[in-house]
Amino acid sequence: MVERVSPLGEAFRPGTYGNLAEGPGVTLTEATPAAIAEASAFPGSTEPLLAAIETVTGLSLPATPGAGAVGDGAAVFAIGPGRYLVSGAEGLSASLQAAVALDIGTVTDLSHGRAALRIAGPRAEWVLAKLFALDFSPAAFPVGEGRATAHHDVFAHIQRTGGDQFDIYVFRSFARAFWQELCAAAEETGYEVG
Amino acid sequence: MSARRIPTGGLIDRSRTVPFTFDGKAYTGFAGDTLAAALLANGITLIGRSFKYHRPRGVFTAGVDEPNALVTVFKDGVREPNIPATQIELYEGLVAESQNRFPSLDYDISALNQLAGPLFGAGFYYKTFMGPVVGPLKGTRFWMFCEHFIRRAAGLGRAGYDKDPARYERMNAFCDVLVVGAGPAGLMAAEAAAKAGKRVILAEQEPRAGGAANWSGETIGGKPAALWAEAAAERLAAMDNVRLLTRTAVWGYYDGNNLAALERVGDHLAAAPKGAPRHRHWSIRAEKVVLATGSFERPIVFPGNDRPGVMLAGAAERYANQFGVLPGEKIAIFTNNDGAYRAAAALKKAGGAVVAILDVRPEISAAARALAEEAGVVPLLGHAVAGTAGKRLAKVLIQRFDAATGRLSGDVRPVEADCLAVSGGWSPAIHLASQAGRNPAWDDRLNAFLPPQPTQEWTGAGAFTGAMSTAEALSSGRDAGLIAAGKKASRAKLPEVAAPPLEAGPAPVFEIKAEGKAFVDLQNDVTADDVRLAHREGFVSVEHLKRYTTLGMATDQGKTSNVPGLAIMAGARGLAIPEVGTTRFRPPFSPVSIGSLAAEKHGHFKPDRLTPMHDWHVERGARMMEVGLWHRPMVYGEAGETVEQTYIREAATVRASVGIVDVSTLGKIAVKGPDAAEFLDRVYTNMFSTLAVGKARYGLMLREDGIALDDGTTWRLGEHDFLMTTTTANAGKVMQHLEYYLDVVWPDLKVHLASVTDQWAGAAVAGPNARKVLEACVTETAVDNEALPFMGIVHGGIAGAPVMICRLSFSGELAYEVYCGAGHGTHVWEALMEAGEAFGITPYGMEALGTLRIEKGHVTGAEIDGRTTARDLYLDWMLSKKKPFIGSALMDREGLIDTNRIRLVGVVSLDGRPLGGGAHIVEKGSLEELGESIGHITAFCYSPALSKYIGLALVKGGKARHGTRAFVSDALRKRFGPVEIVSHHFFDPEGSRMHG
Amino acid sequence: MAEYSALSLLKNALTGNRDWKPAWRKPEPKPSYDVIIIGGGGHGLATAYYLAKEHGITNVAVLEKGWLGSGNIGRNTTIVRSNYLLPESVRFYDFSVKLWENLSHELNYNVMFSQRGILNLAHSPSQADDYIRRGNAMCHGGGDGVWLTPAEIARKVPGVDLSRSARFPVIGGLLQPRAGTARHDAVAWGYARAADRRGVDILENCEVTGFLRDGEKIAGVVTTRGEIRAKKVAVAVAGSTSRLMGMAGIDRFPIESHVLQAFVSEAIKPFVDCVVTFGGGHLYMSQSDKGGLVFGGDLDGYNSYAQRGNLPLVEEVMGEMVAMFPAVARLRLLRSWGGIMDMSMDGSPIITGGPLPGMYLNCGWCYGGFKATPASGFSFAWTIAKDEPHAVNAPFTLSRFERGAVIDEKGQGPTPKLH
Amino acid sequence: MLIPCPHCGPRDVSEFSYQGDATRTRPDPASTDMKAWHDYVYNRPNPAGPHREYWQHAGGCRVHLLLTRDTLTHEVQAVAFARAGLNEGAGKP
Repeated sequence: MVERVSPLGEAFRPGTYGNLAEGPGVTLTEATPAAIAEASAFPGSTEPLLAAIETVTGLSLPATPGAGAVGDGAAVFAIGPGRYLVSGAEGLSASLQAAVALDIGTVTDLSHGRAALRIAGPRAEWVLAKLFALDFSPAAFPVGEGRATAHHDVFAHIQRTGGDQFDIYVFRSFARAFWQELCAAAEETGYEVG
Repeated sequence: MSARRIPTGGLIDRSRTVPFTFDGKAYTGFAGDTLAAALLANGITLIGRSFKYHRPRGVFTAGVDEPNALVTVFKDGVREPNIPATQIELYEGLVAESQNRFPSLDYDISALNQLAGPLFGAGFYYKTFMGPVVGPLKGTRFWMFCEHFIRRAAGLGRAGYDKDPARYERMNAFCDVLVVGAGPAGLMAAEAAAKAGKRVILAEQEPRAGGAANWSGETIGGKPAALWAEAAAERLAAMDNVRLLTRTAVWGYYDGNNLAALERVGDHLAAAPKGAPRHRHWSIRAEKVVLATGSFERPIVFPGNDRPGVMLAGAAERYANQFGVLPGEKIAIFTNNDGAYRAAAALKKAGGAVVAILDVRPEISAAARALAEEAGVVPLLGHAVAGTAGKRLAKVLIQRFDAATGRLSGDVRPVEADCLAVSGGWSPAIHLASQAGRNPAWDDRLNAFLPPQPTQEWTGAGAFTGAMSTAEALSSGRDAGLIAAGKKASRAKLPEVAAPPLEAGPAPVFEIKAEGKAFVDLQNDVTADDVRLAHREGFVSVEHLKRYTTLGMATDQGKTSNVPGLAIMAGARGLAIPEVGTTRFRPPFSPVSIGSLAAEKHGHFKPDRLTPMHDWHVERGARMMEVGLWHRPMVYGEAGETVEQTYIREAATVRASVGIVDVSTLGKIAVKGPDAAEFLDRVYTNMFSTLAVGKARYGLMLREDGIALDDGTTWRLGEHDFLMTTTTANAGKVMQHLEYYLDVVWPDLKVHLASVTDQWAGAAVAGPNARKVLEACVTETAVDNEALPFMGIVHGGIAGAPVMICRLSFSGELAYEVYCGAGHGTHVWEALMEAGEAFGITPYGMEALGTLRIEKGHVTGAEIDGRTTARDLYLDWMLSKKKPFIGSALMDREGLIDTNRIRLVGVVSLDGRPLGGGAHIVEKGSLEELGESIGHITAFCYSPALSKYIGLALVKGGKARHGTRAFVSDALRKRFGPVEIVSHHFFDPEGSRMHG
Repeated sequence: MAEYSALSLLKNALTGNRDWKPAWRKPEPKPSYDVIIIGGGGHGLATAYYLAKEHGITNVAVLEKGWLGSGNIGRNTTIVRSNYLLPESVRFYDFSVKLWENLSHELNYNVMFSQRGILNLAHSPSQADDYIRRGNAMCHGGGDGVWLTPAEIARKVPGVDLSRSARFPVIGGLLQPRAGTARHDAVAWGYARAADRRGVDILENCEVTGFLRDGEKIAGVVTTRGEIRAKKVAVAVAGSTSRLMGMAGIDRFPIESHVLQAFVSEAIKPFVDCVVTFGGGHLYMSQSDKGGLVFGGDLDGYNSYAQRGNLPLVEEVMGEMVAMFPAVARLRLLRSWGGIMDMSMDGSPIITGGPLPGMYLNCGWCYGGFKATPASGFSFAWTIAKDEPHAVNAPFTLSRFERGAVIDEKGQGPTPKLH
Repeated sequence: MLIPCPHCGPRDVSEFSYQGDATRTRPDPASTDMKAWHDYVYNRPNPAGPHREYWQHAGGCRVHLLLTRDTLTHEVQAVAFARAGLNEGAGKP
């Protein structure tokens, strides 16, 4: 299989940057799930769709807005009513497609279409708050949950994948611009790329 | 230090001397000073010149309400005009300059304007400068001649043209309770809400919390009030659920309890820390808000009230108590209320000589009397200031005054003074509360407007509500904090306040009428007589007053002038103040840097959108162009080539052999589900349910009003699985259009849409050798005519990457669109280039792409411009008669089928010269005498296939003009010449090449 | 009433400015008029003036619910231009510019029309083509348009970001030299004073609450100051058209009311001479005679009667400001306000007799009402007086939507927020 | 202004795209009643007060919402998914 090229190009430069007076406040990386897919249920079919997702990924989650789950090598979260962004192993879309019946919903492969950027560290909430009008506090945005939002023209699907870690899925064509935006926002706290 | 600096006391740090310059001269102050305080300490009282009359002006207040002492600050290599010296914290190396003066602050030529003062009354512009009706200065010329000089005289500071190098950021914040103002009331509110477990933000525009506690001279809980406030702020700062933001002015109260605030992060520092913004724009979403914004002292209007040395009493007190600066050596006090007596005592205590207290009231409270005694002076009751003298204040002219009649009487007596501290009462700072819409309520006791009933989720506390004493501030603050936290008011004991029991309400005296210019709006030079002139001329409503005189329109937003202005108008009209009305306050409460609102957009306005092959294009020397947010290659120029030469070479290579173009930017929408085919039948003018799996079809969409919306090909990848392509420009618009119909109009259809624009890299390989290129690199599928006929789709691989290939043509050549996963884009592209090397394959850009499509007469956004119909573009063959579709009901209205509409044609330049996009077409005329336009050119190129300049055009009558002569008429580019109108299908109209 | 002139200013200055008289009378309503004009904004007042001056119809009342000029005439960004694309628009707005050029003389009131020019910056070849098409349409329609190169722009408008590294580099600009700015309030006051001097009654604080009818025909209005009858009732209440139509029993109409925000910076010394628009988004900016930068951008984008906008649009507009003039990041926003736009379905106005017998309607001005004030008043007065449209307003009918003969400058179709 | 999206919770208006009047009903696709079509495409109630309108949460879950919002105060009085099928079983955000 041919390797997927990162959309970040030379904008991805490992090292430490910005104000490092108190050490880097965040670490920025590119999470590279083997596959990304959107699975969507027709109205009234969310439960069977979630069952199919569980069959494929082993992750179960309630049919509530914003719900999500993170597991070993897979993650899933709601991005709209009955709509889920799933990341996981190679062949994910085909497996999901096989598990979702025609009248339940649809599956669309987005492995190339989205880039997943990861921000982690004690100042992650602060840096993200510069870019998104979302309440990133743990009470409002618990681990595993997901949100669909936008930074100006850049759509973003965000999942909290750890206590101070977030994965941000953006359209591939915007990934480099958004990465640069993220780096700029993190200069104040200092950041490490790696 | 100068004599004006009090030896001890204040909240300044005397261990840190801070050097700065003003008008090029070096001075020093202390850390904790404002520029205004430091200038006063250095004996500088003349700081600026006024807007209209260029009168000398000094410091009038100590805060955000400052109308006079505006300066330009030089920092980061750029200039920042119009900053109140009262708002500038001293930092090492601060460079400030006075404004609106020439040649110098002391001797300003434009001060001569004053001599013609009576001519320059309110509205004088409207009555003159119309100029002669005939002759060289008729029309608007005379006015524009005069205006040139007026504009140069107006304005305050000068802005630079250099890019502001500063960094600005936006911050989104969420909290349970936002407390605005960290005076005693705000501190109490924040602590009460925080102790109840709420997430609290406390915002204070000054550098330190405490508000009036910092200069009141009172004690709270047995401690000096300033220390009490400091301790309270420290307690709050230590709490995890509290964010204390100082230097942060909340300036806008928007819908949904969304408040906007400006944090001045770096203004007080000589150099900002790495990565830190100069300003941070906070957008705060609060469940509840506590407004504890305090109040503004207002002046009394009297002749000569603008002389440097005249200032608000509270400001004088603040300079003494907070900054350790005496604003004058011989200080007179003029008041209509008790508050100024506390200032008098403070100034005396600080070492000043209080030479007189003039009070318009016939009687005063015992507490006031006691303070006068402390100040060492017997107040002159029933007295007023009738005038002042000196360039800088030297004398105060006093006279007996009857507050009941408003009349002066008796002899005018001069009192020598270099500072006159004035108090005309206090106005609650209701700006934020009133932004939401309702009118404030007038209070007869305070002679001030109180906040309106809330339209949003806020509670008020402290002086903002009209509760003027510190004890009231503490209790109302705590109550407001508890209410905001959803708790009941507390009865627990509050810290004890030691303060003189002063009466808060002033006598209703707003103006002392006497000879001379008495200023209401100091910054805009609006006088009391201007207000009366406005009245005389019928501009009597508040809004007319404001607009006619410019009262309250200056950078201080009328904080000191609003109520006095209204009062004078009320007097002229014989009405009570609330009957005259009040100005509605709008955002911002105080001026906000434009950079902070642009935030991260300053420096890079919009995100760049890049195709998967972007780096390849750039490395190959492509000249890139902006198409929406995308960057696309315009031409792949070689050394010494012009753009025209390049695109001609590229296009010619495609026609002769083969070329490749990046089409990844085309909008791509996955349309899936059991009803997908039915859905497409409804949204496209032509049929898609009849399309076979593995085939593509060109489709056209209309808007509901029958106008063309977009076109593109849609591929049937499976029975219930379509891939729709849209034009690059309309991708988002079409997606929204489709989503609207699914959600709103046809909710029963089982169809899902997903944007897959970014999933696929696309390369169009076009030219007679295109198939050979594919044959050289495509695996796992045949690409011959049988396996891959026109509009067919196959799946295979290129260099190990899976690809999907559709045979379709925009260029009119044998052509294929090769799609692969975006992450494989460059890999596949390079493999195609390598396979094409033997055929001399050329990458081509937008210019050649445009050339090829013009030669074919294919339409794009220049023709589908939101005004054209399918018929206008001769696409009526695509309008199915077998089914209704979006737009079918209205597309045949008379206006849309009128034969005189502009319709698509081709044009050929007959003089061998280029045409031009946007040039018009005329039947006759010349550049000197422009003819009547019958249409315009939408796109043009030099056609290598035809060896001529050709273009597409929309021309009245369309086809009916084929074969006729006309002229291209391009007045803007001075181009006029003959053209022939022809069919828009210039090249290979039968399509034999793409079907071959 | 005395003429305004330099001499009268001087004379009054010498007598303490005590003899100035109200700019217009404050009469009591008469029981009936020949024509009632609802709406004391620019268009209503201009209509009254031209009815009196051009057609000798002086028994006219202008009814204003609040203070005179409290609507969009006092809330706009004061731009006067005729840089339009479609021939109907070019003809109408150029006629307006011609009236503007002599307006101060005509009204004996300096409306400060200053022909400083308007420059539309173009940032892509297709945008340049659009602007050139527009410029040529202006020239072919009898107006003026000039294409400027970046070097010429640099000389005319210092401070514009002309760098290649700009996100949307400027590749040229369309200049209309005869365009400019005027003092918006002065236009209302000037027309009011001139109409008043010809006998028109201007009735402030007189809100219309209903219509009087003779059978089918509109025969007058019910107001907060009593019933007033009239042979003809004209409506010029942009922003509130639907409300007035509702009172007349028309509950659906091709208008949406949207909020548009406008902004002004602190006053600075001359910074920019002409009006400049940014093509990388939607922004227009000029500098007032007082020194403030006056600017605005898009609509907030939702139906509103609140005369108050929201924060996202503020941020968007400021982003465009600094993209166009990077130096202004250092300047400060001083005031913002909102006006209610009468957004029509094709972005063009409606000036017509009807829609009910006895009624005349002037509405749908979208963003563009201020510049149109003289031509709107002139052609509306013509339509009222002669019961037929003037040549310049003939295409701006209400029936054009039904007929599919829309005048859609932006090509956005029946989506008002996009016009 | 905040819009309480039933899926995403209250979000800033900047995430939403206004889709206008929600009181209109599209005529039957095959209808040739031009008056009905004209009314649907061009005419709006445009009330000063409560207004039924569509908003798409374009910068969020992409779903169209049906709002009742007061055009005088901007207060959102009611909200639901435009597609009725989504409202059944929709949880609290």
